[in-house]
Amino acid sequence: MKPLKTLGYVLALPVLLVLLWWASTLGAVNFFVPTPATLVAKFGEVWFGPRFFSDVLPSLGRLLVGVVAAIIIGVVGGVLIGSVKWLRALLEPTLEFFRAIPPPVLVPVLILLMGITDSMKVAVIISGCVWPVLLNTIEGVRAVDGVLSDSAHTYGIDGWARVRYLVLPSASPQIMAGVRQSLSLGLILMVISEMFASSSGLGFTIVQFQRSFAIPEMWSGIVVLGLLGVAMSFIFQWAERNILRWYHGQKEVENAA
Amino acid sequence: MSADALTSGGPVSSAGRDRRQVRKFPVKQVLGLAGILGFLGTWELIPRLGIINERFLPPASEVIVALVRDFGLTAFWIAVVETMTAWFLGLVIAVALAVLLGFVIGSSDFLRKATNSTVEFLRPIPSVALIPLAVLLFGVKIESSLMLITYAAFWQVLIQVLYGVADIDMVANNTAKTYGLGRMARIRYVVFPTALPYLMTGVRLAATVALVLAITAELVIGSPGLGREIALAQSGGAISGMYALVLATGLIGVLINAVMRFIEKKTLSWHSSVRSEVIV
Amino acid sequence: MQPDATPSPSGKTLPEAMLSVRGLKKVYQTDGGDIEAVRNLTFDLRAGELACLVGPSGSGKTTLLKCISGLMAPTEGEVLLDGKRVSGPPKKMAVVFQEYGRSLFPWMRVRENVELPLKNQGVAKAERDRLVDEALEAVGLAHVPRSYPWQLSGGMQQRVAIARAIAYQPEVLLMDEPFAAVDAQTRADLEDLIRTIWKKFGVTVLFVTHDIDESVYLGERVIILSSSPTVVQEDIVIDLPVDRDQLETRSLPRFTELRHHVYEQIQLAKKGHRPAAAGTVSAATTQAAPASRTDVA
Amino acid sequence: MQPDATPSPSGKTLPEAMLSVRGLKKVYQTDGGDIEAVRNLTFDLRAGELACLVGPSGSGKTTLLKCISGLMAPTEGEVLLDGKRVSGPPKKMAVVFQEYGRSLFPWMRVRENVELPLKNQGVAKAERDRLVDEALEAVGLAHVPRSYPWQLSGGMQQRVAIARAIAYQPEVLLMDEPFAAVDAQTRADLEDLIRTIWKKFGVTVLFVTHDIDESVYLGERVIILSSSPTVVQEDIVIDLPVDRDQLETRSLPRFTELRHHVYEQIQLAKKGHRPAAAGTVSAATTQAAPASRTDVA
Amino acid sequence: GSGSPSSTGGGSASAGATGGGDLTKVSVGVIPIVDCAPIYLGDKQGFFKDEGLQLDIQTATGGAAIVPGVVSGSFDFAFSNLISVMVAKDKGLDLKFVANGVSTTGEKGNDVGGVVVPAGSSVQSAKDLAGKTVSVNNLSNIGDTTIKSVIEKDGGDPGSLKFVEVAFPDAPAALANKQVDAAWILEPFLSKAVSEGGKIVSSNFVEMSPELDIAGYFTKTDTVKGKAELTAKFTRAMNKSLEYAQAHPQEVRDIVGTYTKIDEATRAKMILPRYRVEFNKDAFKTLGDAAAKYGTLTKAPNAGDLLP
Ligand SMILES: Nc1ncnc2c1ncn2[C@@H]1O[C@H](COP(=O)(O)OP(=O)(O)OP(=O)(O)O)[C@@H](O)[C@H]1O
Ligand SMILES: Nc1ncnc2c1ncn2[C@@H]1O[C@H](COP(=O)(O)OP(=O)(O)OP(=O)(O)O)[C@@H](O)[C@H]1O
Ligand SMILES: [Mg+2]
Ligand SMILES: [Mg+2]
Repeated sequence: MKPLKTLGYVLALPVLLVLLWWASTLGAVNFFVPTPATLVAKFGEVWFGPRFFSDVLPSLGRLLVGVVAAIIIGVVGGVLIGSVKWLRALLEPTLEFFRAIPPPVLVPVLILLMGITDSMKVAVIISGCVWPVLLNTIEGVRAVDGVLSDSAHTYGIDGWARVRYLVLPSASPQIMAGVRQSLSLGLILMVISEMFASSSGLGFTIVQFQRSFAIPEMWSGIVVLGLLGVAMSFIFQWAERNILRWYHGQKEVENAA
Repeated sequence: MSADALTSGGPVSSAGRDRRQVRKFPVKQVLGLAGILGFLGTWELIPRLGIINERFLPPASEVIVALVRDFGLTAFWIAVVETMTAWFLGLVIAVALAVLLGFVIGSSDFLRKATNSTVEFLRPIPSVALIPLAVLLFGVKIESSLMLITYAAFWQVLIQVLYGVADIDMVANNTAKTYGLGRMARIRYVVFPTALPYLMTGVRLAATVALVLAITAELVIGSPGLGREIALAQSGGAISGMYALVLATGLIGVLINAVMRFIEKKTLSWHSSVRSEVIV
Repeated sequence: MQPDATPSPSGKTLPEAMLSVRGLKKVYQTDGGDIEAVRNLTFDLRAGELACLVGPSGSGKTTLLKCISGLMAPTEGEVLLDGKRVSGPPKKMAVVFQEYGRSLFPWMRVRENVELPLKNQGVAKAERDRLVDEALEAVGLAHVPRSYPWQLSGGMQQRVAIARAIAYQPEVLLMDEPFAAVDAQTRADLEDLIRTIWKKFGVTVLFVTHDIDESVYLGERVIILSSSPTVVQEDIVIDLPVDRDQLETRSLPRFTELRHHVYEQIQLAKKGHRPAAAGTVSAATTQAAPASRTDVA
Repeated sequence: MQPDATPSPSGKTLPEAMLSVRGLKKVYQTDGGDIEAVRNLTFDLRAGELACLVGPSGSGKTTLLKCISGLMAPTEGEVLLDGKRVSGPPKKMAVVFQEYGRSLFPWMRVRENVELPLKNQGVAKAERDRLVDEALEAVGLAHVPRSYPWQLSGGMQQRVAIARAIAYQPEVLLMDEPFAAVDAQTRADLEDLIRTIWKKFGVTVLFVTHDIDESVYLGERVIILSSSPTVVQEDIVIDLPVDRDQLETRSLPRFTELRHHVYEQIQLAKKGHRPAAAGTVSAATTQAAPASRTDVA
Repeated sequence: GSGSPSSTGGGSASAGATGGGDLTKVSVGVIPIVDCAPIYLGDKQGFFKDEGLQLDIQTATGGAAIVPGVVSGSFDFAFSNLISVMVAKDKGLDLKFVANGVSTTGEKGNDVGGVVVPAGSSVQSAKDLAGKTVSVNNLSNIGDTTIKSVIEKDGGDPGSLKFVEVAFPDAPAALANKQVDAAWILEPFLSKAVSEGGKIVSSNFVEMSPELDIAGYFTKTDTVKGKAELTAKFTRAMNKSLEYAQAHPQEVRDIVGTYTKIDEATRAKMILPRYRVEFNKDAFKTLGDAAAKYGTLTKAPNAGDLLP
């Protein structure tokens, strides 16, 4: 009963939307908007083949490295910047500066610094998805409850122990919100990183389809991105449930009404 | 903030007995400036020391000169206005939509579960992939940029709002319930203030994403604005000019953040994150 | 006794019963197993009655209050308010929560916190101002209307929560250890305040306290809960004069007697003694068991 | 009196003063203007002394405790601990906060909450386990080590906070209304527990309470604060026998006398009366003004 | 920066016309590069006004927006390289050229595009590129198609080449930093790369065919049929512009300064392409066949369908 219900929640709206799409493409044919049937046909044709190993997997590898690195950098940096006021004052404008630079403009500079390599692409991914984690961590760290913080202080819980036992757990709901943002941003940046100075990869393939007007193929690539997004987010939500058990437990019990 | 807060983040040092001094001496701004100067200095050194050839990455000083020259041109300001218009409209639409949907979805367990998979599916779709669709629908006009900006910024805010709504304190909410506050009243008086810090972070994220997207859309599609100027400078080989525009973009980002911080300080003075900065 | 209410304690479900708790049971489900907070509670409160609820820490008083105020669904049994089954927060009921610190909205100033429920009800501005001013005056906080809750001391926060409940002019008032954080003198003043309001408006009050003297001084009736799993241990009528005075009433021999009796019962409860009838009371249809209702005189 | 301490109250800064508060002043800056929470506090606590602090709600007791524990810098004056000026939370000091609900880590179970400070200090596992078990046992919570704080009742949460402080084996123990949310019986047990620990380990205890009986029963000394802006209103030595008993001690005539005296002083404080010396005491150098220290006998 | 081109184009105003109501408005999507100089010149000279057209020149920065812009009708006509249009047609979009745009100079070593290697490279001619990494601006487009076919002609193995995408402005840096072995670069970056020590090993357009047309103006076949008169007017004015541009190179260099940010010195030095009216059908076929051969197209295009 329970898994069935979950499945219902997961599938109901998408099925509804696909039906809607199907109905709206019944009459007119638009070159840029394929019908569901074409899309499904292309999907199998394009992605279940050697392309999976030559393009999809390497991209996923870079994505994973990039996202994990971004999360680590974001959390470590966020804890530092969030707890040390002068550091925050020192760095905030500079960080905001970098945040506002569009990745397509950043890519040439990164190529200059790192060459046309995988690490350049990973750097592009990091450069984009570090921000939600960083900002959320900073905010989460700043918002640690005063009484709790005082308690920790009086018991001599300082330095690393303070981070480990107080700051990180208390900021974790916010950090998780940031991580969730990063995951999808990571996918987007993976595509962007492959738009320049590239010759293979999932993102490259999608862009290439787009440029060569292989529109159904392009959309099938976008569907791949979407499905990856869903998969990543489900894994993430599962992990979050475990990491934030206390938090959800607290909310849930109080919600029991 | 206070002078001794600079040497340690400890609680005592943040007690601010020299508050009056702080007023006179804007430590925070000076530090921020120092950070920016440090960055510019590093940038200056990289080509000067030959780590990267000056031809490809001009030193900061040269770029700043080019930027100052840009400041004298009306064309530059027109481009800035075009970009900022797209940015502002896109952001406002995205935030309005996201807040509305966020509160509706967030306050119903059913909707939250039912929309989860779809939201997760749509979020990672890169705006750039939607360019053909945007141009098809709107041509090379501001509307195309708007669609891309709105699409990208919308998710940032939506997710934050969803998390914020979920963070509501049940004792507070129960109190409101027992005093007969209905659903709407609770959203207004309890849910909204609780979600506000999350929302502000979301808006801050989205504001920059919107800026990035505004520039990118202009860059890739070629609709008028700073992004197109960057593309022009790039394809014309005007490297200093291009970096000057990038610098301008970054400065706009800093400016936007300053404004957002100001708004945040006004609206969130009660929140412990802001509280701990102000009172002490 | 309250002039307009019959003083006679009665075992029957009285027609004028304002609040009926019948066969209430609440089990919390946690990942560490189920916790039975309340086993079986049955009692009635007449309209305009002032009852105090005492019981050991963790005996389920807060749980009971949450069920009565419709914030939590009971596992078994039911709560009737004015004859209607409670399924959500009822109108004209005010609750003062034990966690006063979290029940005030940190984003609103003291005055706004007190004013909000009235504003939400659509009370006119002038009337609202009067009520808020009066309430703040009554709890001794007229001087800080523009402070935020977190700028107040613990006791002051608690008094804001009380002021909010008073200004709301409820028909039923539930209070969960509302005076825990205020000093002795203020506490005495607030006790008298509650009795004044009760007499003036005929509010039905259920008042949780740990202070035995307070329960006897304040209540017309004291309901004692057993330790967990919880049943009603005793239900005592306090036959002190209606007009009470901090010095005089407290020095009455009858006061000392009642006080002693409650104290003994609580000690029994702590030791795990349960009333004879507790096991036999069955949910919903049974009335407040006479066996658990004693006049100590 | 404690056997190893001279009972004579003295106006001089004693060499054995464990805790000295001198000319303490604290002003909160808010956007609505400055709030002077504490005007001028000066008093000493000898090592191993057990003092109770009473005062009207909002008189700055919590503020004082925060200054003593180094969590907040005073606006003027200073706090000396063992002769050294306090500038951050000192070692071997434990504080039980008034807001018990917010002082426990919600992401840790009860046991982990109590264990954390010990673990952080590097106490060995076996020793840690023993201390934690003992502390939980002492506050009557041995049965819920695996619950999360938010699964407990208010009184239970407060007892977890107390257990944490006890297990930590501090040299100085500051407690801010630690028994506010527990029932009368538990309260009595905990009072005795504090006295036992105090006698056994010679801990210096500063205990904030609103309960006048409690302050007299518990303390060797009661410090009464005036209402805001705050100075020391009175400093009373409690000359009851060291071995106290809930029933016996409380029925001593001397107990009633002291109780009455404290009550009167608090009422004076509430009415705004301030001690004659208060205005003349100047910061830092001045010793506890003899005028504000009275033997009531 | 030297200023942004106004999106309505400065031309019609400077031609002295008041932009009266009887002019038909046509919007043309172009890329702000040297290749598009003729349309700006023609606009300035009033060739379009003479035909009763009021030009609305809209710049798009790359191919991404051009074809969708034409399909959606936001552009009546647009500028694109031949391969992009061939590919679109191949995928089922019904497009057709209405005017030529730009052609190779036909002079080896002195063309608008070429493959450059850094000084001291072992690569001497096209065939040596086999097995090397070469940068092009876009994969599966005119650059890699012509290079592959030139290598094959020269006796090398086109399959062994590795192409990466690097935008023209970034290509000299990639080359200098040894991130690629060779770079395919267009003007004005080509002259710059050469002046900085790069060596042209192949003028791929010329070597493919000295008569190769590179890009042109196109529209939907629907437009050609349904608005035959408008199309004819545009073609006439465009052809006039091409001829004018070919005849007045200095004016080309000057006008480029109004809509790009190429500085004056570079403009004075850069090599200009050839602007001519007629498409060369043979060269078109060569290009189309090559594109089909290397998999960019599914089948060789039919010149008759695509060319005017
Ligand atoms: N959310 C929860 N999850 C699990 N158990 C809970 C929860 N809330 C309360 N309990 C348990 O239910 C029992 C009764 O709790 P309740 O808060 O009602 O007690 P109480 O009588 O109000 O105590 P106190 O006087 O200390 O406030 C306790 O044993 C407590 O551990
Ligand atoms: N963060 C703050 N900002 C501004 N004013 C504050 C702040 N904290 C406390 N105050 C003010 O300082 C005064 C003393 O507060 P404090 O909490 O020390 O009182 P208290 O003696 O502990 O009272 P209670 O017994 O009610 O807990 C109060 O008037 C209060 O409003
Ligand atoms: Mg409770
Ligand atoms: Mg306090």
